[in-house]
Amino acid sequence: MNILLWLIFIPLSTVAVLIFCKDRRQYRVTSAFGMGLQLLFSAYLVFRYTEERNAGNAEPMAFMYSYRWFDAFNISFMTGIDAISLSLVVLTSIVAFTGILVSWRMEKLPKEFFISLITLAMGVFGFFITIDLFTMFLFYELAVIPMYLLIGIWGSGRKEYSAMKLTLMLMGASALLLVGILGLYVYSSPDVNILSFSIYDIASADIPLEAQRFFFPLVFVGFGVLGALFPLHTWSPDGHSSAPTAVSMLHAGVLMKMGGYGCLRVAMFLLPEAAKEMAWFFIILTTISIVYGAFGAIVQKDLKYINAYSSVSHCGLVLFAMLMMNQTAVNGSVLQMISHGLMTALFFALIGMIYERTHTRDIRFMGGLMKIMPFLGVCYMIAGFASLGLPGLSGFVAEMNVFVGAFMHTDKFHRTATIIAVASIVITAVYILRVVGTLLLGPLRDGHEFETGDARWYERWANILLIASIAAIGIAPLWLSDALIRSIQPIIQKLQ
Amino acid sequence: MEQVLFYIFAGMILVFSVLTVTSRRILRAAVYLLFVLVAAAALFFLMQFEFLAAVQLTLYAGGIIVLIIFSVMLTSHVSEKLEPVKFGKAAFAFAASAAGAALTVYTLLSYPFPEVSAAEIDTSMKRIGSELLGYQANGYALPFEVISILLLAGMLGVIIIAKRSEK
Amino acid sequence: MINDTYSFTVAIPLIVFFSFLIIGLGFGRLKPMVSGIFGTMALLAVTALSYFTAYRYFFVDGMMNGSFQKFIAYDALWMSFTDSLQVRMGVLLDPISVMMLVVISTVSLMVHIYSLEYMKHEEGFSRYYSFLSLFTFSMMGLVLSSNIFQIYIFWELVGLSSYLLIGHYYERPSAVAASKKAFIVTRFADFGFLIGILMLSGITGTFDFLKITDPGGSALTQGSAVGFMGLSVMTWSLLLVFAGAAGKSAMFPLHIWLPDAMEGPTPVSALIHAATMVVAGVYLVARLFTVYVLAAPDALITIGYIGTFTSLFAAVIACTQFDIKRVLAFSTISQIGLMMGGLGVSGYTGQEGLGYTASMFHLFTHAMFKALLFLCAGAVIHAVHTNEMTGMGGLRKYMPVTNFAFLIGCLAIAGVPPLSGFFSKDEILTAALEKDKLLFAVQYAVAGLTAFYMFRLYYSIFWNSDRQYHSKPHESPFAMLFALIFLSAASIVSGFIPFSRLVTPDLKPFDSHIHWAVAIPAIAIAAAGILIATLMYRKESGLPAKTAAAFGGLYRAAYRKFYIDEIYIFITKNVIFRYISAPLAWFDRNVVDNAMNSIAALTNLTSSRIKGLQSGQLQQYAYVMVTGVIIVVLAALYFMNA
Amino acid sequence: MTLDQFLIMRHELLIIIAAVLIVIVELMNSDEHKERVIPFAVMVFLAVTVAGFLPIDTGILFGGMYRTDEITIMMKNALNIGVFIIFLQSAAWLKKHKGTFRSYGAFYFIMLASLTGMQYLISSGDFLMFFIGTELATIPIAALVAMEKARERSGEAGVKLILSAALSSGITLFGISLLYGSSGSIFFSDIARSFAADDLQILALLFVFAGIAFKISIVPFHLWTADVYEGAPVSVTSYLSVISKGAAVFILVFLLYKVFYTVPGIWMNVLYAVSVLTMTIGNLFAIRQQNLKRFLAFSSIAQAGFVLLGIICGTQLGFASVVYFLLIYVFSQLGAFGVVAAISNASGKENIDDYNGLYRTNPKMSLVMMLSLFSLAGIPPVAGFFAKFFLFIAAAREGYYILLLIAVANVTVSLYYYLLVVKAMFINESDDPIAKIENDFYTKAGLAVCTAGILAIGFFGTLFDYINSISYGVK
Amino acid sequence: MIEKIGIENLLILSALMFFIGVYGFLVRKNLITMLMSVELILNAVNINFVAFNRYFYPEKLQGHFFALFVIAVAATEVAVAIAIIISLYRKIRTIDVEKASEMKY
Repeated sequence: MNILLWLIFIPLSTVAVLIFCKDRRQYRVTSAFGMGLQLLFSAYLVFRYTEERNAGNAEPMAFMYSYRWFDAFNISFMTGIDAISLSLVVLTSIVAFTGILVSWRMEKLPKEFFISLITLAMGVFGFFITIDLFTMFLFYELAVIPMYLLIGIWGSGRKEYSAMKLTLMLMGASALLLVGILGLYVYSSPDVNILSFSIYDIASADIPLEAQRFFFPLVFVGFGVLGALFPLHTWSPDGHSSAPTAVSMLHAGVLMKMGGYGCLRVAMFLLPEAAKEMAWFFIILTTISIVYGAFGAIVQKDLKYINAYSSVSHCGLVLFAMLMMNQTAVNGSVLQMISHGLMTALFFALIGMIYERTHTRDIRFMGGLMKIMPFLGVCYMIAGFASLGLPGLSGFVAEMNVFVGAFMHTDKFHRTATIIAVASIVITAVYILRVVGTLLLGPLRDGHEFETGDARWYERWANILLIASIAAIGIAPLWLSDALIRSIQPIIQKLQ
Repeated sequence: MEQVLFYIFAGMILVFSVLTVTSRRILRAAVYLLFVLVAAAALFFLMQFEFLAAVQLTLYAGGIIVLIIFSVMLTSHVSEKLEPVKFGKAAFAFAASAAGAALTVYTLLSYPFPEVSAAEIDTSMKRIGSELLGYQANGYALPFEVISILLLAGMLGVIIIAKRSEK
Repeated sequence: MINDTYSFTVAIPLIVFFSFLIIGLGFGRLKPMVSGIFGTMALLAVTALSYFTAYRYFFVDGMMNGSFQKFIAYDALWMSFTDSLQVRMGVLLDPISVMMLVVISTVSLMVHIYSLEYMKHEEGFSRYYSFLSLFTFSMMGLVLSSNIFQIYIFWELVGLSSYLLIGHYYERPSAVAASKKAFIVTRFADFGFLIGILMLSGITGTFDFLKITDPGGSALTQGSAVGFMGLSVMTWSLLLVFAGAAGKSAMFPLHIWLPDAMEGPTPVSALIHAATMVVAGVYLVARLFTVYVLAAPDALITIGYIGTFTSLFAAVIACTQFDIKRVLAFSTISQIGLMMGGLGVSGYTGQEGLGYTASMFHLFTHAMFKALLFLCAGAVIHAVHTNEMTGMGGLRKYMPVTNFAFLIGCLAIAGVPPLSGFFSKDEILTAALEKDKLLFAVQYAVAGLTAFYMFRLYYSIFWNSDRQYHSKPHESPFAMLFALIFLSAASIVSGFIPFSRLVTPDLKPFDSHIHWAVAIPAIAIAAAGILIATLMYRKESGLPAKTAAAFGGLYRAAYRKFYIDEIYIFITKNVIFRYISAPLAWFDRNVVDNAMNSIAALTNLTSSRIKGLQSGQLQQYAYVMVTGVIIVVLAALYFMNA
Repeated sequence: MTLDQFLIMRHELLIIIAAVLIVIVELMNSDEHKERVIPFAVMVFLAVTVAGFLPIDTGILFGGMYRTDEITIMMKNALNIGVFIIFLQSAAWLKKHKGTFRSYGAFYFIMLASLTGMQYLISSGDFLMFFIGTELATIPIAALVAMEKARERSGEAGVKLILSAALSSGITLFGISLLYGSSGSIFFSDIARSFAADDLQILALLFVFAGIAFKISIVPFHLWTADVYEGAPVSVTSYLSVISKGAAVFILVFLLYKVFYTVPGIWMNVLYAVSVLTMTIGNLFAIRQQNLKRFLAFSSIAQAGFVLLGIICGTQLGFASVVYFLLIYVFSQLGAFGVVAAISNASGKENIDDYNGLYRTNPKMSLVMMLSLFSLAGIPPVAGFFAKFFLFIAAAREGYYILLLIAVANVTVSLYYYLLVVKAMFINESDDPIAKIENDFYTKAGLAVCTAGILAIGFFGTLFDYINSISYGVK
Repeated sequence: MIEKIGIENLLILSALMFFIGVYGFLVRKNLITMLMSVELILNAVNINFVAFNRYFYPEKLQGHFFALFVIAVAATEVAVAIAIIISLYRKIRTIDVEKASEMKY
């Protein structure tokens, strides 16, 4: 069996085992075991990948695997990874594992919860390892749909509304995407008999500019919605705020990255001419996204909303960087995906833990939590610092790559956009410190209403795992960035 | 002579058709329909389809109309007059039908039909019988059999509907 | 130039970093005092190393062919943006970085020792020490940076540790607010700094200081083209870099965070907000001085003006404040303004570089005496439990050593010979006189004001009449006094260091002498300031109130710090919160989001509008069917056939 | 005529034999034991279904009136499977309505007769068989629709069905008569040969199309659908929505591809327009439904709109996608109807609101329902995703991007209402949820077959490849 | 006859009859009269079949047989329809088509 298929097989068998589990203990142990295994496996995959590269494998994708699926359409199930997808796979497995940990005490329908959660994760894994658009699309939708149930059943607040909105907007986006993908398929070869969904087949095809102009917006917007592209981001605040903790983590941490990844791997890579031509429009949108999300976050009162808007801003940066179309910026874009994935997962995990103890997410009703839950407080601060781009944590590395890359364009338009984007670091500082200041610091408020008790062991480990990853990237970014650059090069070459 | 007969029958068909769909007394409408059917049968005769004409008379005029009349008697009083049709509804329906008719007639008339064939037609019972049971080309054994299933199924259907259910 | 013999210097930041990690990750399980001692020991080692480095650099092998060399003592690739734009983690040794090593390690060590007593009874003692270590690490990293990006990285870390330390008393809302303000204001400045870095690296194609500041290199000649609004790209980028420096060094109008930062523990104020971090801006300008002076003199003179104005502005405010730490804070701002002013009037070669040398000199001496003053203030506050000078008086009887140390600090800052401040200030004034009379005049006035407000402070605390104290104030314990004494000594002697032989812009030593033509008037005005202060504050009198009344509006404005804070609050609270963010959030919820929802609503509406189609009437169904056929036929025959 | 030739007609013959056998068995049993007919019918029909898969010759019988080829047989097998599932699902209903039925045999016979009609319809080689097949498929079913005499709606539905069916067959017949007049034959092959695209012939073609469109419930010929589906007993509704629709789609493709292939421009344009209308209107109405049968009716109308996408292509792939879609549609729609039927039988509840909290009481049925709905909505990994995707690929290959955009927008809308049902079952809480339902073996088996189909079919690429290899395009 | 009477006459006759039937179907409120209109429609079709057969294609009897089967089917249809109508009548005591509209929207 191809090594990559394990990434799907492990979650799949976890789900299978879960179906036969009997009680809550078994559910969570099985899930944690499965996802833990997945985490170990992806670490092993990193090792194997490095080995492969060091051995001189210069193919764009390693561990290619192809299974002929539908002859009539020339559809194959193709997998392969490069550093970009591999790092996102690792990210996913970290977030999924921690997601299981923070859901340790899930009371309501635990079996269904874990099954849905792992199915979602499976969709994401599948998405990242496939290199044909058909399977990619399949996994994309597979990842989005469990979201509906996860938010609808286990969510809070206006969960039904949010779940429906989220699902419809994402599926609507995927509908656009579908048309785009089909267009790519049709233009993948001049010979109608060998049309192909394979990304590399399409990449070598010569798609006429008119067609690119039509399909690029479809694909880019299709993925962009998932990447919270302004003004189609509104599912994100509602969705995140209503979702249960683990789901917010997976969603903001991983699912939204699928958008960015898709924009890069599909929209930009396969439709380079149109990308170059239309970049200006999307640069404007993403620049707005960045600043808009940050400003939006300033006045929010609900912790999750703050974080959701912050995600809009940060994910805007991902797309923004990508559209700068040079190696540094794109590298920054990928780094930002990983970094944002980790830190937003950490944020949501912490918010969930705090909510569990204080029964509110409204920062106006909280204060001085550092006193009663120092561990969580410190973690929250670290997450905040990562988010506002403090050196030593991953956010900084990513942002700097983005800004340096973006600044390489010397014309006024790009410069202006970049400067506006850079300004977001200030606004980010404002809202992060506002939250930290009101929530954690200051005098303890209404302490008697809060359940005391700092993090439990599984919560500790979840946080530590995430923080360690964030710090690892922040302190020693070179190995990751080097590996990424090698994989980014083919994409950049198309865009030059 | 044939011309005259044709126009008489054609006129009958049209007039009674109109009466069928406009008469406010339902029983009369049924009788008008009978006239239409009979006139149609007459046209079949004129075109030398005696067998078909006979079937038309027995099955349609004899069977169906009787069925209809019975059901009319079952569901309404003989003296009952239907409410007049609402004008709007009638106008819309008329417009649609007239448009359809105009369209069809116009299209029909503009179509270059082939020359009328001079060949005599053989509608002898023998031919009809053998073709009805033939299973090669020009044989109608298959539809004949299938229609028997239809009749059987229809009959069963009518039975289960008409039967009173057990208490 | 790579010099492996200095590679041990990389240990200087690393030692403190590990000290931070060990204390910080000690998971609060370390006994507080263990953390403190451990941190202090680490610092001791670092100080020793720093002194050793300074000794070797300045007196053994730093000088070659008549000029000091820039050594790259350590170098590691950290991140590479492109093949040429690489961020390296390195150690750059040149006169100013070595000098800064000495300053930082000295003051930091003193503060560590001092805090062992001062913070003894506080909660979060371990946390305090770990953050002190973090700060020292960041500051060391900052000064040793071999490239501008590295500086930026540590710049941010310094900001972080400042944030953490200001907010040490995190349960106190004012401390939280102050720390937030400090971070955000400096962050705002860093925004400019970052853009500046990006532009500068864009022009020069490198981050590397050695390449950027090489006077013969190509980097300097790039970017002189007129870029935007009449200024060259280079000027713009350097002005933006200065914006970052101005933020950290609390130049007008970004100074507002510094007085508030006094919410932190007093030793922290001494370390960060007087001696080290706040001069990082000066250091940054000095670090890029070659570029400023050779490629963008406009920018440099701007710096001079801003610095000098700030120094006057802050000095005026300092005269009116009553919180002793605030007075010191404004005094710090004022002195840093002087340093900036000194840089602004400096040239590059030989004697022309006097401003630069003087500025660095002043930085050095100021670090000593301002740290001293703060620590003294800390001792006083420790003794009387208040910050307000109205709550103090007559303390000389209770705290003789502190009194003495404070007096030394005051004399030093007032520029009374032969204390250190005199020498450094004199050089700045000399340089200004040569370059720009206006700047000189202002700086001269500042010298007088400085003497006045410092002695106002001194007299209010130690003389004047006794107050009602809750408990009898007593002299500080030994650890604290040790720091005071050490720093007093440093304040006295450091003026005799021959700076012009060690720290010069072009790295070639030159001779400088005291210009009595400048020095005598300066001493005179300082004496005048002291005299006035003595008259007004030595004994309790109505004089201060009368004077205040005489100045009227000016006094009130100065007392309210010229309403700069109010303006900021207006901008943040009203403009950003009320007129940008809140409407934006509203817009998002009600316009953008509603647009999405209204698509759904529209669909539903359409759905209910057309429900009449499905009326349940068989004949209507038939009608639709028939017309449907007719329409389809018509369309097919007459519209599609073409 | 030899036995071999007869074997070509194996599907129809077996069904008729089965029908007769069932009636005989019923007659042999007394009234008290009439449930015994049910297992017998199921077994016999299972045998018939299985026999349908045995290798078989293809060819032409009765001088061209009857013809088969591989894809026709494929379709017949699909229909057989569908009816088999319906038999399973109707068992509970039959038992419950023991009083209504003097004889179960009649029910089975009518159902099977109608199925025979469908099979003759899709095997027809001339318009006569086409016509008789259609009528055989419809008229007896109308009787079944009106069968639940206790319910007024049942009668109303029956009336609506048979009268509008009569009108539509009248229109079709008129078209056929004109085709006959202009081409001189009622045989498809002859008509195809002499079809000259004159106005009259196009008019005739469209009249015929209207009749088939009525069966598929394409807008604007769809209006009867919802009322009839709602009024009819659930088993009959599922029959109408799956089997009769499937057969009609198939014969439509056949007619367009094999008979009227000379004028693709005309019917493609017409189909384009009605496809847009069908998808949109079906969806817009589905949104507002409360009754599940009605809801599924409109959803099935929208599905028909998607099917047209494949037909418009006029390619082999298009045809293959259509057949594949129909095959999967059989399982998905019957899965949904199976649950509706089971719940309706047990509790009489058919409204979406009644399903609130269903998952707590009947998790398995809720899951089946959810999977079926997801399959209808086209969500991976269930089979419906593949079906819909392939239709879209086929359309994209012919360059219908605008139509595709409309279609995908409709998919999104459709997802909304499918999710409403999912929401009711899984998310909404209810004070009075439907009590736990103990299903009999037949229902369980029926649902299991559907679920297996929904889950598995999509993954077997060979199946689609096989269908593709036996399909054909306009050329 | 075929020599004297043009086929157009028959075709127009049948077309008119067809649409009269359609009109009847659309306006008659009584279900049974609607059924009668259907009979008109079917008869119109039959006339078409027969006429075409007689005029153009007398060699084969396709039209004739078609008409024959149409009659047979029509008979079944009427039988079933009437059964349904009567069964509905039993429940709602009317055969007014506009009353049979409980299901809508």
